[in-house]
Amino acid sequence: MDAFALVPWIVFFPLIGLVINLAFGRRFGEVFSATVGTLAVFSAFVVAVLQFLSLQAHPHGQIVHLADWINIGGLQIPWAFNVDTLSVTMMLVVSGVGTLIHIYAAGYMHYDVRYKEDPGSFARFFIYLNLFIAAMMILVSGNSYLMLFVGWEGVGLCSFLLIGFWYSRNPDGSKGLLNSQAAKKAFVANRVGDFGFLLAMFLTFWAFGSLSFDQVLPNAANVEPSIIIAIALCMLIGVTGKSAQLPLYVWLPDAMAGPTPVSALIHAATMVTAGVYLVVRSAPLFGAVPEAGNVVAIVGAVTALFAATIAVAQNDIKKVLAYSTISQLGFMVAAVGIGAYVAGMFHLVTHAFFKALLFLGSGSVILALERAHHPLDGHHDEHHHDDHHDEHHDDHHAPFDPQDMRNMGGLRKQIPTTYRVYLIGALALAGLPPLAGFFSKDEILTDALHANMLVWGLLTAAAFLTAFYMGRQIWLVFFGEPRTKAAKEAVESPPTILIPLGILAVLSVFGGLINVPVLHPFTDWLEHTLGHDFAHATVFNFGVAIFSTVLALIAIYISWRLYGRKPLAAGEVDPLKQRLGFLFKGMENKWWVDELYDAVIIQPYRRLAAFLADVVDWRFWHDWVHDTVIGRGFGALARFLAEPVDMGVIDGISKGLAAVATGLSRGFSLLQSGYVRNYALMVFFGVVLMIGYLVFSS
Amino acid sequence: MIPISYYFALSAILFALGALGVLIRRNAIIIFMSVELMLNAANLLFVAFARANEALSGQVFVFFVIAVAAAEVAVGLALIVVIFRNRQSIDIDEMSNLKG
Amino acid sequence: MDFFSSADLITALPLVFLTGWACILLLVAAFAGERQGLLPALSLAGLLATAYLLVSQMGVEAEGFGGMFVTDGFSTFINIVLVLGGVLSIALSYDYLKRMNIAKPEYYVLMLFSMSGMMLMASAADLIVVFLALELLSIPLYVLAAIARPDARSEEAGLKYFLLGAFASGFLVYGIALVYGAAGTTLLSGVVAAATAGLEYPLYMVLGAGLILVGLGFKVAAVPFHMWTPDVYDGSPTSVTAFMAVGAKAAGFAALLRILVAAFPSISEQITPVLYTMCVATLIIGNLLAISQSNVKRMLAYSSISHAGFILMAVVAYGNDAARFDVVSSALFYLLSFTFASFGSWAVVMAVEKGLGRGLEFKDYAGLFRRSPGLAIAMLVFMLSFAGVPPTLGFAGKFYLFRAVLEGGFLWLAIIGVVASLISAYYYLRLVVVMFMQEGEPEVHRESALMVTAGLTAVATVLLFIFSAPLLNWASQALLRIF
Amino acid sequence: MEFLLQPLNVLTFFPILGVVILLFLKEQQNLSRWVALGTSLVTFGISLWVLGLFNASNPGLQLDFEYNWIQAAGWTIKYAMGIDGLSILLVLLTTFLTPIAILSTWHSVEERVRDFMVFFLLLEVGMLGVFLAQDLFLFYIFWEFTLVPMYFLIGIWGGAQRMYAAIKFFLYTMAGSILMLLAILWLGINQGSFHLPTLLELGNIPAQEQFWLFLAFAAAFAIKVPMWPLHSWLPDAHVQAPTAGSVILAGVLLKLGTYGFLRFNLQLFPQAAVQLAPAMATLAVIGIVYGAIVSYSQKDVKKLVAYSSISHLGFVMLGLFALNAQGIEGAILQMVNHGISTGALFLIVGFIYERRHTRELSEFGGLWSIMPVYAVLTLIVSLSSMGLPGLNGFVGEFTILLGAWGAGQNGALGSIWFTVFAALGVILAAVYMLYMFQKMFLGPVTVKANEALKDLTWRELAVMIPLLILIFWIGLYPKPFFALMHPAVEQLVAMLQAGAIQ
Repeated sequence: MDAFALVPWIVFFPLIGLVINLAFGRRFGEVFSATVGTLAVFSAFVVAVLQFLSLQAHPHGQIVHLADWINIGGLQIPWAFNVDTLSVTMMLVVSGVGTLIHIYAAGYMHYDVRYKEDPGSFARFFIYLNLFIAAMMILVSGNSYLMLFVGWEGVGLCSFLLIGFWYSRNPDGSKGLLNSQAAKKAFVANRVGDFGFLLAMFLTFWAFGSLSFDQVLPNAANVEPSIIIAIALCMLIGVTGKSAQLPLYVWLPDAMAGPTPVSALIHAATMVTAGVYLVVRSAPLFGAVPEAGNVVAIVGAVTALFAATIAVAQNDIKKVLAYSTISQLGFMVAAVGIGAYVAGMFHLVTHAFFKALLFLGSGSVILALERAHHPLDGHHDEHHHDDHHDEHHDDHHAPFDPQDMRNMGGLRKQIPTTYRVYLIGALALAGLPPLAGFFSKDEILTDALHANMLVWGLLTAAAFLTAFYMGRQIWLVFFGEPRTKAAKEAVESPPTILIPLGILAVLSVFGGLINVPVLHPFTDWLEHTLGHDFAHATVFNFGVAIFSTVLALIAIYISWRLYGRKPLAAGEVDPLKQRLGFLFKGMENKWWVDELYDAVIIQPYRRLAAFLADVVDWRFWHDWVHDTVIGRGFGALARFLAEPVDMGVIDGISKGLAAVATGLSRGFSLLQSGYVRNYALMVFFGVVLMIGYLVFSS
Repeated sequence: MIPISYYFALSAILFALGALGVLIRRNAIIIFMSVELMLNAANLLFVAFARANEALSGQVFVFFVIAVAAAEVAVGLALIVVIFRNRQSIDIDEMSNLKG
Repeated sequence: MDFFSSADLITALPLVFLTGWACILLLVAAFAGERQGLLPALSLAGLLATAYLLVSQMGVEAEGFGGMFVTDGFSTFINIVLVLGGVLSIALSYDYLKRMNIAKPEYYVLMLFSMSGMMLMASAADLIVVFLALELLSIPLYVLAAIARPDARSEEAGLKYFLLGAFASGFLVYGIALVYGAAGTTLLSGVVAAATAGLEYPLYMVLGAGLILVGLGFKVAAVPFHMWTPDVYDGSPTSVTAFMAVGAKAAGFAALLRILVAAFPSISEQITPVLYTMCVATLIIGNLLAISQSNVKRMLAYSSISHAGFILMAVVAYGNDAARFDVVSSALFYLLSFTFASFGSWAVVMAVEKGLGRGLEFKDYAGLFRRSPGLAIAMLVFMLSFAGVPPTLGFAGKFYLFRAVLEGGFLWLAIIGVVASLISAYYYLRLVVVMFMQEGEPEVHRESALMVTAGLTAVATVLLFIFSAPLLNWASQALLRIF
Repeated sequence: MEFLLQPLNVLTFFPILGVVILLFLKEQQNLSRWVALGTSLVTFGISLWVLGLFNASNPGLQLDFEYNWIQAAGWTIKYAMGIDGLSILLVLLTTFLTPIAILSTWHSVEERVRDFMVFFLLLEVGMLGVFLAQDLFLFYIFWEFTLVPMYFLIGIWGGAQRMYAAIKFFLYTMAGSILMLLAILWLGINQGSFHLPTLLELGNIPAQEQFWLFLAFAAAFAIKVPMWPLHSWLPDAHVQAPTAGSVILAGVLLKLGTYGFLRFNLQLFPQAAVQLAPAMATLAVIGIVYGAIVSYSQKDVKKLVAYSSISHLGFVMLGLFALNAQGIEGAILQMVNHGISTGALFLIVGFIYERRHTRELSEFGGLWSIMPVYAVLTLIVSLSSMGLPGLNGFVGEFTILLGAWGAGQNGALGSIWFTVFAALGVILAAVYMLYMFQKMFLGPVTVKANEALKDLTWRELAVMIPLLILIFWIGLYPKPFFALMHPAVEQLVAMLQAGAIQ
């Protein structure tokens, strides 16, 4: 008896949670909302585990048909779930990490909603999170590209909602539009990617006659490679949007406007990896055309390095992590591009652990500072607190940015637990053995070395920078002396926050074991789905491992030289700035990509829209052509007709097609002068004309 | 015998004179007389054609036309008189209140 | 040789009866001037009797008076339309004249005489009879137009109509004389026979036909012979205008159709361009000028010019043998649809008119819907019918008309026609806008005859559209006798 | 009697009963509302009954009947009606939206309520007639007839520029339809019938004639749709019309145009349709992109929504002229979707307009915190309108684009670029919709007058909820909708393919 038939519940449970919270969340308070939300996800996790167990017995999984969806002639797309090792891996990651983050959020949002003066939003947050989990589950479990796309856009929507969660504020907490603009930016950038995905689906359908994985993927060999290349490249556009690769990555850093659990869940661990999942899922397509794979790999590798350079110079603790995420996603994309699907997935999983850990850790840090900066009432008396808080809010909140690392320093003493788990996450990200990141990253580098030296080079450089900026962050945040009062008084977070951190820390330490060299269980696991061609075990390469470890250590050493040996003092300029000069300026300003897009795309589009709407459509087409149609010509004709008879002036041709005809009409009216003799003259003219015609025509 | 076209030319001239009279004169009575001239031009034509076709009908028609003209005179003069009483003028150019 | 036989009289019985009745009423009017209600009642009775005679003549096809007079489906149709118009005119007149203080007994007698002329027009099969009929219908109209004397506008209207009418009939007579010269006869049957046999002076024939067109074009108010129309319509008492607008037009077109179809098919090549030039000019000028009117009466006057243009569209194709059937019947049908909407709209105008020449501006109609929804809705129906929007008789009329035009092969003319009807929709809608969408306090005279006329014609305009088959059938069977 | 008992006649003319009752009422406002609502609900019920009688597996006309109406002067004009897979959804849409629109007027129309309801019910008669008529003459009558009530709805109950808008609406639409009238006449004269099934049976209209006839019909329909560049009446009409008028205008009246293309242009002139498909698709795609760009720059919410209609209907047109099953079925579904989503958007605009008496985007901002329910509904509807998967708009757009792509690869369109540019419209839709949403609901509250706004009332929710249900239903399980139209569309596509071969 296997549990495959239960798979729709991974979507239904979060939806049920959503509905309950929608109906009762506000009424029954925070504990209720948080419990319902978390239980919903946890139930989904349980279902995912059941799937996992069932797969042990039937490793090839099953397609579970739920209902028909779109049926038009040859276009048959059902709501069907695909349970196989690949999708279950994603389910486990999403629901597992998701559950932890829900727990974390219960603690974190308790504070956040109060700092943002909107306690009623607590339930709303869990509604969104559950919606996200549902959409993400559809994404990973759907058996067709279209169903994947449903989830794909659904998570995009949730991302929009959650980035704009504090829609009336700026990222620094002040009132403003910036958060909502970041949300919009994310949605639109994703839509650009979706455009590519859509085209890919059209191509796929008309080439394969279906959009279901089980009908498309096995037939890749039967379709012309040029079409597959086109499909792959269009998909790549989608991937760059969702997984924040060049050139569409720009939304992800801004997405940090969302509450920190969101950054962890959506913008680090799960949603942004959807692009990687898509490529892995489409392995037979990408595998059939290595040219396309190369493009993917180069995009990934360049992104990895590019984002890493920016991460080096950021001062916002979450921005560093955001660029790091882009960079790590670059690793994964590069991996799947060169055909190292297992390595990519492996890194996806470990990254989910340690990056979630880092984000949540950063959230804990931020919260620690925030609570120190303007403490809520010690007894958690909400009402009392709110009054108190409101009064003093504006005057000492606005100028303080709890996310700026320059406001931190020396936190390891104030928040030791957070410090420890954060350090684990950082080292895992830096790729130091034997943490999870080491194994997965090493596998990618090893595969890259075999496949494409350029990719390997770029990734290695990126890995070097990764270790450097993580080192920099650790030194800046946790070492040295507190640079602000808030940092000095920082408060350790409550257990709801620390427990998930602890679990994630454990996973970040031991996560590497799932595909430990020699045994590589993960490779075998995925082989059931991907087949031997696309899931071959990578032989552990000591050379690569040692080289990258040494590089990471060197990078950490450099970071210590710069930031650790002589800690940054309050108000001091970043030491790297003097050394790198213009280069640093570029990194600090994100290479001016946002400005470039603004100048090249956004502003021109705005102007085009204004031009079309105002000038072309309204003033030209609506007013001029329609209301003045042939306009002046009509009027002129009227005047011409009027003048020989009467030199009178037509009272100005007023606006409007109507008025034009009126003008002409007035012209004729002047003929109607009231003089009998004029009328007779007209008759006479008519007669003369007619007789003239008749005589000459006869 | 005088060719028919001579009659036609004469009647056409008369007709044109009548028409021009209508166009040029301002006195209602003279205009009206000009109209009579036009009718008489037609009468001339009727008679001439009757003669040319050696049929009597054309000559009969003339009587019809004359009778109708007389009826018109009766009504027309009555109208003119009424208007003259009212305005002390029968200059038709003064009657241009209705226009547009 | 008898001048005429009793058979001739029977052929012309309705006409003879009506004329005789008019003569009797003239005497009654002379002696019973005090009793105002008497004459309209007697006139109505006479018209109803005429209507009865006409109905009993349906299906009869005969000629009399040596071929100068014809009774056929065509004439019967036109005559019934005319009598219908006469009945409506008298119904509209009674209260109106009293209200305007211009009730005069001779009014009704003149109307009946004019109607005799109109009916004669429809039956005339000889050019001289056409001339006589034209004068018979016109001369009473001249008087009617001026009947509100000493009102200056009415007098002016009468004199203008008279002078220009006389001027135009000068052309008509001259044209008849030319045709007579060419064909040696004025009988339509004789003209067509002569044309078939070959003419000595074909130019006379063509010129004559052209001049006849001028005379009739004047009556139906075709451009450029239309210029009297707005002034006369405007200056005359509205009840006269209503009578004139339908009666004179119907009679004029009756004669035009009969003469063209029966006598001049052979010169259609020369005449058709004249016709379509006139037609296009009429459509354009009528519609364009209607747009700029601020006076409803004048707007309706111009609109009636444009409708003359529409009917001319049908006439244009008269030379096409295949289409001739539809030419005649579609013109008749259009006339009928025009009759209903025209009388109805004049009834509304009269209900809103404050005094002679006052209360006719668009702004006087503001808020009519609020004040008197029935009248406003009736007016809406008429405007839609004029504009040719379903579900009104006007739409059926246009539909049939355009079909005749297309059958005749004049696609371009049909396109001009539809564009013209589009332009016309604009000014009709303007009135609707004023009535329904602007605020105002119009003065409404709810005289029962007006209300009933407006209501009945409105209902008829819609219902006769929905059940238009019998009407269409009738129109299509109203065959014109071809010699 | 037999005539009156025909289901389709009952359906079409039932609202007349309400009109008659209303005419006997005086100034009893509430009673007028209830009578109108009741009538429209019963009409909806009748349409469900018709749905029950409808056999979805039959591709042909059903419940059809014909009477000789005007058989005179060489005409045979039939009173013929029928329903098939192409029209049934639109009929249901009409009867569904009318009560909703009436309900939405409860407090927004306070003047001359009775007259408003009379015109509204008459409008419903006209719209149903258009969808059901199977004789060109009858069709034309209903077609023109719909103008009149709408003209009054705009002209009497509209905004400041209402008279201008009303006249423009009327004349613009009439301008197109008179050309169609000539084409109808041409068919009547040359084919000897106005009866659509008879005409279809006869077929054999020469290609050259088909071309011109197609254009003449297209003139009427393209204005109604409206296709770029004939859309200039739309912003005026929408902005000036009262809310319920806009709902019906966007929801149903614009569909008359697309339906006309489907029913007449594609069926009667298949060769011309194949020949002109790229041209029509070009206009459609320009409309998609143009409408989307122009929407983005609007300052008035209602105008923004109005322009978005141009974009959406561009999709419908593209789908129709893909001339394959996916495209056409998507287009039909998208007609319904647009009716629901845009109808809902206009309602939403109406709600805020009733409260604030302005529609300027700059007057809003941060409404989410003040009117959360309203905000959520708006969000859902906006997402549906921009085609978020799982909601109705996506199913339509996706199938249309998929069909158009197929037609581009090996079908009537001949180029995939149509689809590529049309798909760009999907991005742009997100841009203007989110722009609107952001301006209205996100950010801090900037205008004092907004702070006291009340969230939606129960009545307003009752108006929106049926629409929301459909938004989700069609998005998640459109199968029943496709099932209704599928056989008819298959038949049509087969006919078009035959036409293309000739």
